[in-house]
Amino acid sequence: MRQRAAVAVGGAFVLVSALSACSANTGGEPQVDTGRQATGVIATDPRDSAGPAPEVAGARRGGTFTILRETPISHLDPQRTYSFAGLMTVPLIARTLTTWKDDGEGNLRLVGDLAETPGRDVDDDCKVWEFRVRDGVRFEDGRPVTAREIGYGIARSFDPDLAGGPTYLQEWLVDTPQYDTAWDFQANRTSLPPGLTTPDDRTLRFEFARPRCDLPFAVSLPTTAPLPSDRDTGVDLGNAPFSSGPYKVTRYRAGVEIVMERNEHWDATTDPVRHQYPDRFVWSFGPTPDAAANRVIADNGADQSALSWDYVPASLIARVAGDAGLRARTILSPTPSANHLVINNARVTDLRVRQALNHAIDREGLVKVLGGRHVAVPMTTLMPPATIGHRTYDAYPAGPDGDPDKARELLGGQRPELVLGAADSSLEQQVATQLKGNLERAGFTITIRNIPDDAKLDEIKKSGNPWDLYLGSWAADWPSGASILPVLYDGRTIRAQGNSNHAYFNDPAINAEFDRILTLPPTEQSRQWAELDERIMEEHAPVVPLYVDVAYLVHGAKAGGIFVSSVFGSPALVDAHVKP
Amino acid sequence: MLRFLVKRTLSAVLTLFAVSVLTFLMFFALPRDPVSGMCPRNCNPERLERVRQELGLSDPLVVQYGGYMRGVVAGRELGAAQGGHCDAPCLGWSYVNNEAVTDTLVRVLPVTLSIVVPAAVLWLLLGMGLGLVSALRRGTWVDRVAIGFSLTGASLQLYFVGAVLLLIFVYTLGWLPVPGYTSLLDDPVRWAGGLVLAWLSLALLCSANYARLFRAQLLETLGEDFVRTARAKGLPRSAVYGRHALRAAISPVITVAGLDVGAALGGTVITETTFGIHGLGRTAVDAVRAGDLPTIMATVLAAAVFVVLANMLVDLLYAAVDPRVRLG
Amino acid sequence: MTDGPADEAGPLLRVRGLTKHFPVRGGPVRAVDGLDFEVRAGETLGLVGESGCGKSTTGRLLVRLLEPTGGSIEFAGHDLTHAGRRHLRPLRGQLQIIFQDPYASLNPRHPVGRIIAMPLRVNRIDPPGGTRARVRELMERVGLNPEHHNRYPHEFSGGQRQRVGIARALATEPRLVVADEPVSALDVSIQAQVVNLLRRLHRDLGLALVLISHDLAVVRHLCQRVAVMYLGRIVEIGDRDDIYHRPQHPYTRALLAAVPHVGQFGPAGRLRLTGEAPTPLDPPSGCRFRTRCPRARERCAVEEPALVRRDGGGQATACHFPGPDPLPAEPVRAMA
Amino acid sequence: MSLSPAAGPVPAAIGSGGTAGPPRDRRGAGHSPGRLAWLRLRADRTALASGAALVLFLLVALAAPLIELTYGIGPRDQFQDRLDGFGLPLGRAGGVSGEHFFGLEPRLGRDIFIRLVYGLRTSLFVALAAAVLTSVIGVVLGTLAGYLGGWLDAVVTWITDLTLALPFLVVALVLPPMLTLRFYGQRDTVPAAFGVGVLIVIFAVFGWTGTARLIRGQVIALREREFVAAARASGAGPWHMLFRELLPNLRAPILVSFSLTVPQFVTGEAALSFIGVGLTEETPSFGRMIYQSLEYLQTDPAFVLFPGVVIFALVLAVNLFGDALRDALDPKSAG
Repeated sequence: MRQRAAVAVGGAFVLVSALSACSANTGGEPQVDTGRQATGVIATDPRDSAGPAPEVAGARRGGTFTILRETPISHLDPQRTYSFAGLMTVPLIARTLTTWKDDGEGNLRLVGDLAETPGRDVDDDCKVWEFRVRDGVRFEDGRPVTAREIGYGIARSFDPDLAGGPTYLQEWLVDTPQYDTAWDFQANRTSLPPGLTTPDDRTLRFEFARPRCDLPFAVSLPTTAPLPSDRDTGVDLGNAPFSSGPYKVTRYRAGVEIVMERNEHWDATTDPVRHQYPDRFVWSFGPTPDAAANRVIADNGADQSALSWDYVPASLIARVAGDAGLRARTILSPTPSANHLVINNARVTDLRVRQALNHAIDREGLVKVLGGRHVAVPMTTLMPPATIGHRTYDAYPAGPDGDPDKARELLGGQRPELVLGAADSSLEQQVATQLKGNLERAGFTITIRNIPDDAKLDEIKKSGNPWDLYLGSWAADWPSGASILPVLYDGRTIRAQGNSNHAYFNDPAINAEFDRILTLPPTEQSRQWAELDERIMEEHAPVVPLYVDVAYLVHGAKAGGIFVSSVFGSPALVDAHVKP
Repeated sequence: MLRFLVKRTLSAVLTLFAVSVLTFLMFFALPRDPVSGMCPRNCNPERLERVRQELGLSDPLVVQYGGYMRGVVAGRELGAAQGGHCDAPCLGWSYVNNEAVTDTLVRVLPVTLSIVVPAAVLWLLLGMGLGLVSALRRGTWVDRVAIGFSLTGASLQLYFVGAVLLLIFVYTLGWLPVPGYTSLLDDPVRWAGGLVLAWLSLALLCSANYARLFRAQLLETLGEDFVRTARAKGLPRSAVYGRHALRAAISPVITVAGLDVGAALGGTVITETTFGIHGLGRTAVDAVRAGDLPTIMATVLAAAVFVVLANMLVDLLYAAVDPRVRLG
Repeated sequence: MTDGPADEAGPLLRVRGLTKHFPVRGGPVRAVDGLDFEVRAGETLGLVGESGCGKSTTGRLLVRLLEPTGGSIEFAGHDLTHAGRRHLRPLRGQLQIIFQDPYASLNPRHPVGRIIAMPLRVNRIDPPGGTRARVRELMERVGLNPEHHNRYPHEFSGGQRQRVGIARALATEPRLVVADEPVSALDVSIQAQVVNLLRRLHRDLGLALVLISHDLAVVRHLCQRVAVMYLGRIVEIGDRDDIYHRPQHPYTRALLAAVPHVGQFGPAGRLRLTGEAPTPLDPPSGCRFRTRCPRARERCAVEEPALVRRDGGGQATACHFPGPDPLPAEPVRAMA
Repeated sequence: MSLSPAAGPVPAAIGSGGTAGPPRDRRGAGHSPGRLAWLRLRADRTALASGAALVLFLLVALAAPLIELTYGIGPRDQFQDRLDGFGLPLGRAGGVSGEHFFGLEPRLGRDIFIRLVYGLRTSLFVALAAAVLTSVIGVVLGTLAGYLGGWLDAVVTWITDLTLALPFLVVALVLPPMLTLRFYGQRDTVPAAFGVGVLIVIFAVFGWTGTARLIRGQVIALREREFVAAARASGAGPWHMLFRELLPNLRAPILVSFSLTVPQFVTGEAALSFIGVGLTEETPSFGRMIYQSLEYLQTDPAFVLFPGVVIFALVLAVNLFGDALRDALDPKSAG
């Protein structure tokens, strides 16, 4: 009758032949910078905190810098922001008590931002801290920033309606996790929370019940962004923030676009880290990481001065890394984001089983599942290499692809049946499949149980959750062991839900160590954290360290000054500029 | 006619009511705490409880549903964390998007309309054109190619075609701008440029059904007596096809088109995902993932309104085109 | 009212005041509006009239495909008027119908053998000698090759299909068959064959037949008695010869006049029907024919004529001014 | 195009069969209309070719375990040692070799050929089962609504409208986790069959409207036909009416709507995977494979090509065969 089939099939081949350019892959190993550690220190010399920031070589003023990202930034309200995108963006529109001087190579220095220095430990017991506010910092309407506006910013972070941001300061000031009931912001709008005082316009004083030696780090978070109380628009502030930084929001279309233009009241001489190179920053939301990367690679029109915010998708890495012409437009850098196979210690109580798990894991294969060394670098420690004072060790040396025989030997003939709870996202399913494969090779019986992606974190944060294993990751809010080990492994913090101690690990001796180290001055802590890291792994093996995330970014030919923040592993915008 | 309209409207309202109730129930049947989607990242049990109180989640479902519906009709007062007073039609406050859901809808509806309406025009033109050509040249190679083309189109997947087209025309050749949405009012050229790939892929895939349907209808009507009579009377070919056959063959096409467009307006998730354009469909999916009940309700209801309206419109058009149909 | 000579067992079919209104918007359509007639066993009654006059509705009412709005139908002493399926069941076999469209009336998916056997099957009748034999016999009787029982309707011509329809109607040995325009869809050459078949069956099997047709020639050929319908009512009923030779109602006369070969029997060539019949949705007051009647008087608009027997014969007419003679006075057009 | 299978076309072009009056065949025994359609189908080369392809697909799907046995590689076996540092397969054209006919998947290094074989099995099973369920629901509701009419018709029509207006995606997103939790403990293995079953149910619940509409229209048309009146006049009961008189005449539209829904469900499964719902990683399926492969359009085109071509060929074969079937059943629309 008809030859429809022939016509149709013909059409199909035209289509597919366009795709099938093939040449043999002989597998050249990609060259990746392995983990390096942050040399972070708190700048004691006030000159480190002085502005202006050194000029970026080759940078010029002008142009529009575009940032492509799939999902919108959840909050631009400094007191509410906590996402990486928010933490990296807010510095453009808000200043904080302290901030990080970062070269993107791991050379970190905590300097004063609104404060002249990164704080003063008044009694050398970490309980009373004073910050002297810098002179000459102004809001976008020209009025000066004083201790009062900084205090108000911290106070409004207690407002339960404005939840979402970090909670360190709040919890430390009132010494309880239930800070919003301990001090009611809405009933005390004109006062400051207990423990926080402004002896004068240029002094901010914190008094804590317990030693809080990490305070200089904690006040680098945007909780300390200043706000005049008459400019507080509540939940709407996120759509129209009131700027104290080099840029101010001039256009906000929720979920679609944010445009920031220069704030003429920002004074470069007061700022140790920020610049004001581009005329404007434009955040454009919507394109998938795939689309964004492809756009930036194509390098057409406005995309020439654009950055694809999300990392290059694993599937495109071979293409990007294999293109010598793109090398100048990519940034490859390890991040402080650490990933573990978390063992539920409340369920898997046999140390030898946990050790066997550590021996069995094939990290090399895992990295392949993730997309190679441009995505992940294997790790054998609890803390990521980017942590201050980090020391590399391998408590259970099993080679790059695991040692199933050693694991079998530790198991001594038993065949533990373990349930691996995994989010139902495509990637985590594949990771779980790979883990299941190499654990079963070592004599485990693994059941993968899917958990809805968006519910997984809530579920594993519940103590008494029913799974034996799950994937967990932790990105610290500052690169100190204090914001990693006690947070993740202090068994006394375990509650019914909302736990960060996903491993439900609890050991009195280790807990005592936490208390001891936490009272030491930050500079002395780092070495001790590294030692404790190794001790925990050797004595208890509460998790299987897997890998740290690697940031792999691509940007347009005219986008300059982008580096990966050594603190958060995301692109930093303070040096961003548009090349001519 | 009036009676028909009243009856049809009543049934439509009943449908929308049922959809809203089912969505509401479905959401609460989810095996997860609805609050966790609305509460920000670092929530402790006490704060969860507060959010629950604020959202009235401990009230009986009927009360919650009533409150929601009252808000839609008359507006209502929400807590300070939800932006305070909310004018009618109040669709609630989205914690996830940090905005009133009405604003979300106002933002995404033009996007979906911009994708679907021109695409529908294209796919109808293409489909009916192909159908007409193959019916007129029935049995010839033209017919074979047209039908082969449309069957191939129907067998392709949008995400597949979209990905290939993107790679070729946008990333490699750079002939087309990157897909995206610009308001038609702001810049018509950019509007069209950003959506043209979506239109083309939709048209390519959807026209197949119309080509086949229209061809079959034409062949059927061309075989009918009145067309033969008209030709015997010596009316020119074009007049016969134009005046008689086309009109008779068009009503089933209208039916299918109406239903398709109605459904597509409810969200073209695949298209939106493929081309990275955030319209109603993507918003709905994101809302379900985030457990954002107010946004789920709004997107589902908006989609249902489109489907129901399209259904009604089809019935009316059908009666207009085909006088044999009585509205009863 | 109408009768033939009384039968001691009473008539096979007795219809009284039969009414069928179809509800539509704008009021009921009075498709059939008070029919009275009887059919005796073995008798053939023709039901004639223009299309739309309610003949077919009457046929469907008789076999209870439709439920009457009013009146009564009595068949072989049983009241069928509102009988449910269960009550009808034992009577179904005795009361069958032949349809007009030989294409639509046969299930295209069944071989004709099964179609013919269908009434036996649904009534669970096991004829002597078995169903197969019965089907062969029926096919032979209606003039079909019994070897073709495995063939499908689309493999037969229109006339043959109508024979299948007739065979189906005969399967249960009915006492009364309603034939609804049985030949009007057929070619003229085939029509005669089928008419003759019906005539032969009537004679051989002693069937009572209600023949519904607009074709006066067919009716004259087959029927002993004839009823003329206009707008849902019987306007004249009587023996064939009376109706054809001595029509009393102006409508009957006009009908006859319209048919050349039949018209020659009628005396009045000058009566012509003009215009369309009024809609049964809103029939004219009084005599329904008055709007087209050349004899209409004022009285016709006011008073509805009853069907009355003339001169004690079998012929009854519903007309205020019946008869072939010219009217005494000038016709006055009633209001339209 | 919308994802909802309910939004499929209403095949208005289908005659109820039989009335078309094909050339009368006077020779030999009777040819039923079905047999005539079969003869026409056999004379149609497109139908033969696509039909043969479909049979082949079905055989492959049925024989999957046998193929695995001969091939020596299972759908879950990982060959990560044959991937390069980026997780991409070594060798030519995505690792095609005598051992791995279609090469390897990136990341996990599973064999594409055997996963396609099992994926075919899953997809065909889902599509066929859902299409059967859809047809049953559609035919039952459509017939009841069309034949009995009245309030039942009104109710069925309203439910049809409601189903069209219901959010397919939201249900597809919400239902699987809900049902999983309902039937399985949090540590229980959820068998792959459960996910497949849920998917089938979702498709059936949303897919029946087209069939029901079509059947309802056909039944209403048939109800007025005189052979139905003849059966009624003979005292036929509802059982006889439905199964002896109506259903045999509905075979053609049922077959056609079946042939239209099958490809919808094959692609529906893929589309659901594309937005991140659907089957789990452990169940090999076309949808997941294609969804995962699309990203590799630039870096491993072979990975996109093999599943893409197979699903395209499958859907095209079903479409071609369905089209030919329609022509065979309703010769009026034939060229």
